[in-house]
Amino acid sequence: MAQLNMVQAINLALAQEMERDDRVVLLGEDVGRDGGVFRVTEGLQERFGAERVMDTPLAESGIVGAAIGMAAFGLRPVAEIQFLGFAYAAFDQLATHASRLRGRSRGRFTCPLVVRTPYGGGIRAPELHEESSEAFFCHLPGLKVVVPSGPYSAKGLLLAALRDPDPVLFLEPTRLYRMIREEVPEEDYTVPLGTARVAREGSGVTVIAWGSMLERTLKAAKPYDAEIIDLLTLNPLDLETILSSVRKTGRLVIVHEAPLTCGLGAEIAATVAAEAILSLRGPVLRVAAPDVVMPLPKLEDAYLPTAEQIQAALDEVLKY
Amino acid sequence: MAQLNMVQAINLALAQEMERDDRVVLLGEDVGRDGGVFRVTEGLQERFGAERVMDTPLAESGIVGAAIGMAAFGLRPVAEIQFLGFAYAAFDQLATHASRLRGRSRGRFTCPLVVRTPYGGGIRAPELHEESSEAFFCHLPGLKVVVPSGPYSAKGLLLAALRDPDPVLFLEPTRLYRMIREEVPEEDYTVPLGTARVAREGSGVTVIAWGSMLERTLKAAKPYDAEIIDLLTLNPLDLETILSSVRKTGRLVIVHEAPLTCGLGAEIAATVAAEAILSLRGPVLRVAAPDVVMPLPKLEDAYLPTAEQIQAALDEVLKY
Amino acid sequence: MAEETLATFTIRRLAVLDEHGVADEPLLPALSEEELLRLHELMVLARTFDQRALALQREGRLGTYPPITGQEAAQVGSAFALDPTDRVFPSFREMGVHLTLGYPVDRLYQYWAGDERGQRAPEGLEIFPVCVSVGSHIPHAVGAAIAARYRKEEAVAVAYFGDGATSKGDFHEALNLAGVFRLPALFICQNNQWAISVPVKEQTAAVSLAQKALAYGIEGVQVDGNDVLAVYRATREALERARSGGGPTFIECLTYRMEDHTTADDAARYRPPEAVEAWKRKDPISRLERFLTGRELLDDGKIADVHTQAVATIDAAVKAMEAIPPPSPAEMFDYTCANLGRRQVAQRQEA
Amino acid sequence: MAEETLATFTIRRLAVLDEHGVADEPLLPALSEEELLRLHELMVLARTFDQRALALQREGRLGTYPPITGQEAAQVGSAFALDPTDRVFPSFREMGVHLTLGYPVDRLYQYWAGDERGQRAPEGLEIFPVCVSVGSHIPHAVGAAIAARYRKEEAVAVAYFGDGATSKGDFHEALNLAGVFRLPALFICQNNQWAISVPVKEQTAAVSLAQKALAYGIEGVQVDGNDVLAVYRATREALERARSGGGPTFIECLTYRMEDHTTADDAARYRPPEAVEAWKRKDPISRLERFLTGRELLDDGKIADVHTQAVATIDAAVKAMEAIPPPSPAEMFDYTCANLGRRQVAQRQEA
Ligand SMILES: Cc1ncc(C[n+]2csc(CCOP(=O)(O)OP(=O)(O)O)c2C)c(N)n1
Ligand SMILES: Cc1ncc(C[n+]2csc(CCOP(=O)(O)OP(=O)(O)O)c2C)c(N)n1
Ligand SMILES: [Mg+2]
Ligand SMILES: [Mg+2]
Repeated sequence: MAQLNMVQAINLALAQEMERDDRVVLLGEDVGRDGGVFRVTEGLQERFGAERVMDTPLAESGIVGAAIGMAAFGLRPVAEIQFLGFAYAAFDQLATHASRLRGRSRGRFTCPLVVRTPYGGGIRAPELHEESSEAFFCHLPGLKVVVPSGPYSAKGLLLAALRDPDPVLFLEPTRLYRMIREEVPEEDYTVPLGTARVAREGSGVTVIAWGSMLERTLKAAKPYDAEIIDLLTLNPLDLETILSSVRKTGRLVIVHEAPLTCGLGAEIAATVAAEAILSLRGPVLRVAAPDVVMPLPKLEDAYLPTAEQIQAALDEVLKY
Repeated sequence: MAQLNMVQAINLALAQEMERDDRVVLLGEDVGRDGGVFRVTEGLQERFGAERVMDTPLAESGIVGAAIGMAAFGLRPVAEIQFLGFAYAAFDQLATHASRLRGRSRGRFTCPLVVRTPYGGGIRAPELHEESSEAFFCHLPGLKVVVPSGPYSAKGLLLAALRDPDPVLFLEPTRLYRMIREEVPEEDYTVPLGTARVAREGSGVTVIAWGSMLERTLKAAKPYDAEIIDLLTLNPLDLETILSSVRKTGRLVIVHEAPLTCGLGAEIAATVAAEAILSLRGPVLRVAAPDVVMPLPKLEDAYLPTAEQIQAALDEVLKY
Repeated sequence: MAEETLATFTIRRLAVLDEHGVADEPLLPALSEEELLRLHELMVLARTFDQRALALQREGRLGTYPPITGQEAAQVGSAFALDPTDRVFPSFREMGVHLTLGYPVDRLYQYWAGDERGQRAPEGLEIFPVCVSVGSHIPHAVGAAIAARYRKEEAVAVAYFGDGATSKGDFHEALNLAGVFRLPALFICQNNQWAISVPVKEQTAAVSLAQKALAYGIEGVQVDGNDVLAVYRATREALERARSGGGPTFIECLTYRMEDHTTADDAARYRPPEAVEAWKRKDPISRLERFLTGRELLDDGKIADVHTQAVATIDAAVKAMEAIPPPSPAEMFDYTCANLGRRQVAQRQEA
Repeated sequence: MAEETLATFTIRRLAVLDEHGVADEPLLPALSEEELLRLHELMVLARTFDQRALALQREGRLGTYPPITGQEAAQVGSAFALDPTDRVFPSFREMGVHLTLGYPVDRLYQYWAGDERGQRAPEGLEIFPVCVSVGSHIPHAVGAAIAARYRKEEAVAVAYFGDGATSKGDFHEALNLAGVFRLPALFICQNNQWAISVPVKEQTAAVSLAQKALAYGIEGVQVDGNDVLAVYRATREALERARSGGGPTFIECLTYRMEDHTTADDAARYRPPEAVEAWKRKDPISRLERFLTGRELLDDGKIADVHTQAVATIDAAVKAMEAIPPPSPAEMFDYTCANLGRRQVAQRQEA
């Protein structure tokens, strides 16, 4: 088993699935010759040819729209959007079409499409390169949203996404691309969609995070008896894992790097407030970015949730 | 004072503000010669000319994008998107630009823009004509989101929006356009943005709704001792009104016609779970559409929250 | 140096029949007598479908409906040229295309009655669901063409849309992609000269829509959209080009929307009746009838038979449509995705 | 009837100086000697700014940076033609435009160091913030032109963007709107032939970008983008057209990106060094220098002075930029909106 970083793990998953299934075709800006701006698709065009790893014009809506047509007619396209901030231009295609094609055609056409995109902050990049607007996409019935938290889950989730019969938005936490190395099996394995992972067991408080914030949460929560849930799939939520942990601990903190208001943390907190309220001993706290636009690098650290903020929230809920 | 329906109230607000402020310019598909597909802008092109009531080509992103440029250079544009379902194509302009221009230019350019659009279900219309995806837009710091619940609030909120220094998404509940008549003063008045209205006082349970669901909620909750909050502004939330009511009643039901998961109800419930948990006597319930796409007319009634569902939720929370 | 000409472009216009139904013989497409008569039957069927839909809507038996009357030649003529394996991406105003391709008539009505099940194309017909969101379906044709080429299938991907759709970003991104990849795709614009109340002159400053093809380095042509033979001919040519690796074509069918935009619209608010009157004289069905009568393929009696047959077909379809039991709420869930989340499963049970 | 020509279009290409700096005299724009020398100074300043930025980035004193080297003629030549009241909508690779218009040099660096405050244009300069999201700013120019016309202001709205941006839907929607309303707007494309790793030949099948104007019924022209006098001349013409009610123009400046896409890119991965070498011979600065030397307006000594002056300006700007205290977290809130919500007020206090 090799020690891989997340870029390598994703590259491996793509390569192996392309080998296994010739319906898998990649498309996007700079995914071919350049191997992607983060090198995630490096070497794949050489290996599989320009028909399977297609460099496209600069047109996010067109890329996702074309991928929908490909998916409906027998391919398994993987569309790369260069950064999540540029997926806003493809929002209409995702909301109006990818997530609805099965319904609109009453099952005659389906859309087994994966849209991959780097997301999240902490990389000191220009505007729109550090968005973490996952919540927009979790409000689209018919679209799955997935976020790996390390190389192992990246490979397994991506293989699951590539085999899912419906569209999946696969968000890759850019800050983690090369930060973590893990054992990643060469063999075929999937991490099932819709299932969260208990990253650390504990009994005093439940903490839920995903992507790059999981890493930060794990560090910040070290001194606490916290059960830490790595969400992995943001939509549909793994309600069982969440609720049973909260029922056990009676306390909940959610950590995300998106702005607080209407972030995914809201849905998790609301679900708990509806279904596990009697187990709660204190407030459900969300540690999130403030309700402002993600700033440029000079203020990035002031924006992203810090270990101290996570600890302050833990201290607060543990008072009850 | 005249008895007006909401279409007339909005038309009146537009006409009066155009009279008062020659920076106000309308643009959109069919807003001019045709007076809008719902007749909301009827007569305005005749009265104010084609320079101030501009029929545009069919291009939602272009319309909102152009309106941003107009707003930055001294106008107060009102862009109509024909139905909220077609605003997805303008999502990038709203998310990337309208809501960020002040920040990106550090205050040098601002974006006093109103985007008006009919929204919501219950009108037996084709696909994408009955979306209620308000939550997407509430997760955009820098953009205000407003929903009137009747002719009076429609006029007052629209005048407030037209005078706001920042962009406002003004969602018009289509089902109510001609359903309710109310006294609407001829005089100038505003209903302030960011302030909810207690539509009915009560003490047993707080119920929060907006737009077309308010009407349904008021009817359904008649037999209950419910305090009913008409949210009016969806972003920023009037936390004070919400929290002080919940602190009083100890119970909360939220009603919206958008799909449950990641709807705006989640943010309200989460806020209460964080800030008023100790006042809560029971679960916070959300009555919402299921997590599926808004269906065509034949299944519309099976999708939208019903009076019975609202009552069932009230009965449920009142058990505690 | 200096100022020089970088490139020169020409946009062609094609017509076969004049307004009196007289043909430019060398341009007549190779169609048998049966095929010519079939074109006529299909156009009559399309109009009969349409006028019945308007009547049904007035009686509350259909929902909002966008009539096609006046556009039968553009729709029937183009669809008649297609192979059954070709992939069709309609907008919402191409019922003549559906009918020509053999889409079940009752299902078409079922859709316009507000029931998604009407949009499930039968196996053997590669027709995407009607797209109400103007222009956003055009990129799907690009993807379908990529898939066809990749899988070495003969199919051409054909997107239909209106003049208004040409202003949308998705039109642009799609045609540009199709040009870059030289795809087997066909973009058929029904320029009916109106997008609700906006006339095409206010939709774009270009003197034709066909010239928009130049932006993408692809073939573009304008045809008389009320001339079914010209439409057929241009479509065939484009299909042959596509199938032989010559890349995509943009066809502008210049026609006219004879009715209101939809049953929710009142065109009298924004366009003078005279404009419509002038276009009545260019009616695509009478034009073909004059041609066929001139060739003695048709006479008044036969025309009456065609109408009777169309009415019978439509009567039967309406009856069949109205016999379909309403959808169950579980339907909403069953086609959201293959594997519902837990919450959705619970919601489905409650629905 | 029959097949006829509907319309014929021509796309022009304009050049004034050849590669040796020899001018096509009748095409020389009316520029004084001072102005010609000023063009040279500005181009040298732009390059000096750029090369320093690359050095600063390597030292970690700037963030990711997109170099402009090779594109100075296209940027300086066009911006030099503008009035200060004109409204400029830059993409992210037009620092030569900023410098020509007199944007404070330290603020430009400040922005690329990751500080939004660098994007607040000083009063008197109507320059929108740099737009990283490719092409999405083009509609803003349309709106600015509408506002100018409505308010009877003389200003022309000028959007800058790259070849890649022409594939975006927003480019299309914007140019079409500008055409329909015949707006005082100018669309200046820096066709540097690359969009990161994608060459312009794979960006579109059109043989020129200029011809995309035909889709909108507006004027389109290609200019030698490494010829500052041609760019200036074409821009002047377009501005005059705009100001006199003649509507918008699309100008394609054919140039070349001499460096990596940004400091985060490695162009060696996808393009051969020979291509870059060939373009070195077309360097816009040496070309103008040859022209000015030929006219005895410049000599080696004066060129050295210009460089010394540019370096001094840049030195001072870097110093000034690095003396700016870092932004406070409250900044994030203060420019989100004028009236913060309660929650934001609380968050601001905690930040
Ligand atoms: C993206 C989008 N915007 C607006 C609408 C509302 N609308 C429906 S049809 C239409 C006009 C379409 O014009 P055109 O493309 O010419 O097609 P036609 O109706 O003439 O067939 C409009 C504006 C829509 N359905 N989709
Ligand atoms: C909408 C969008 N998609 C993708 C990107 C990532 N990206 C940044 S620059 C660039 C290429 C731009 O090419 P071009 O328009 O030719 O401008 P140039 O970089 O050559 O100046 C890409 C793909 C982006 N910034 N915005
Ligand atoms: Mg039309
Ligand atoms: Mg470029």
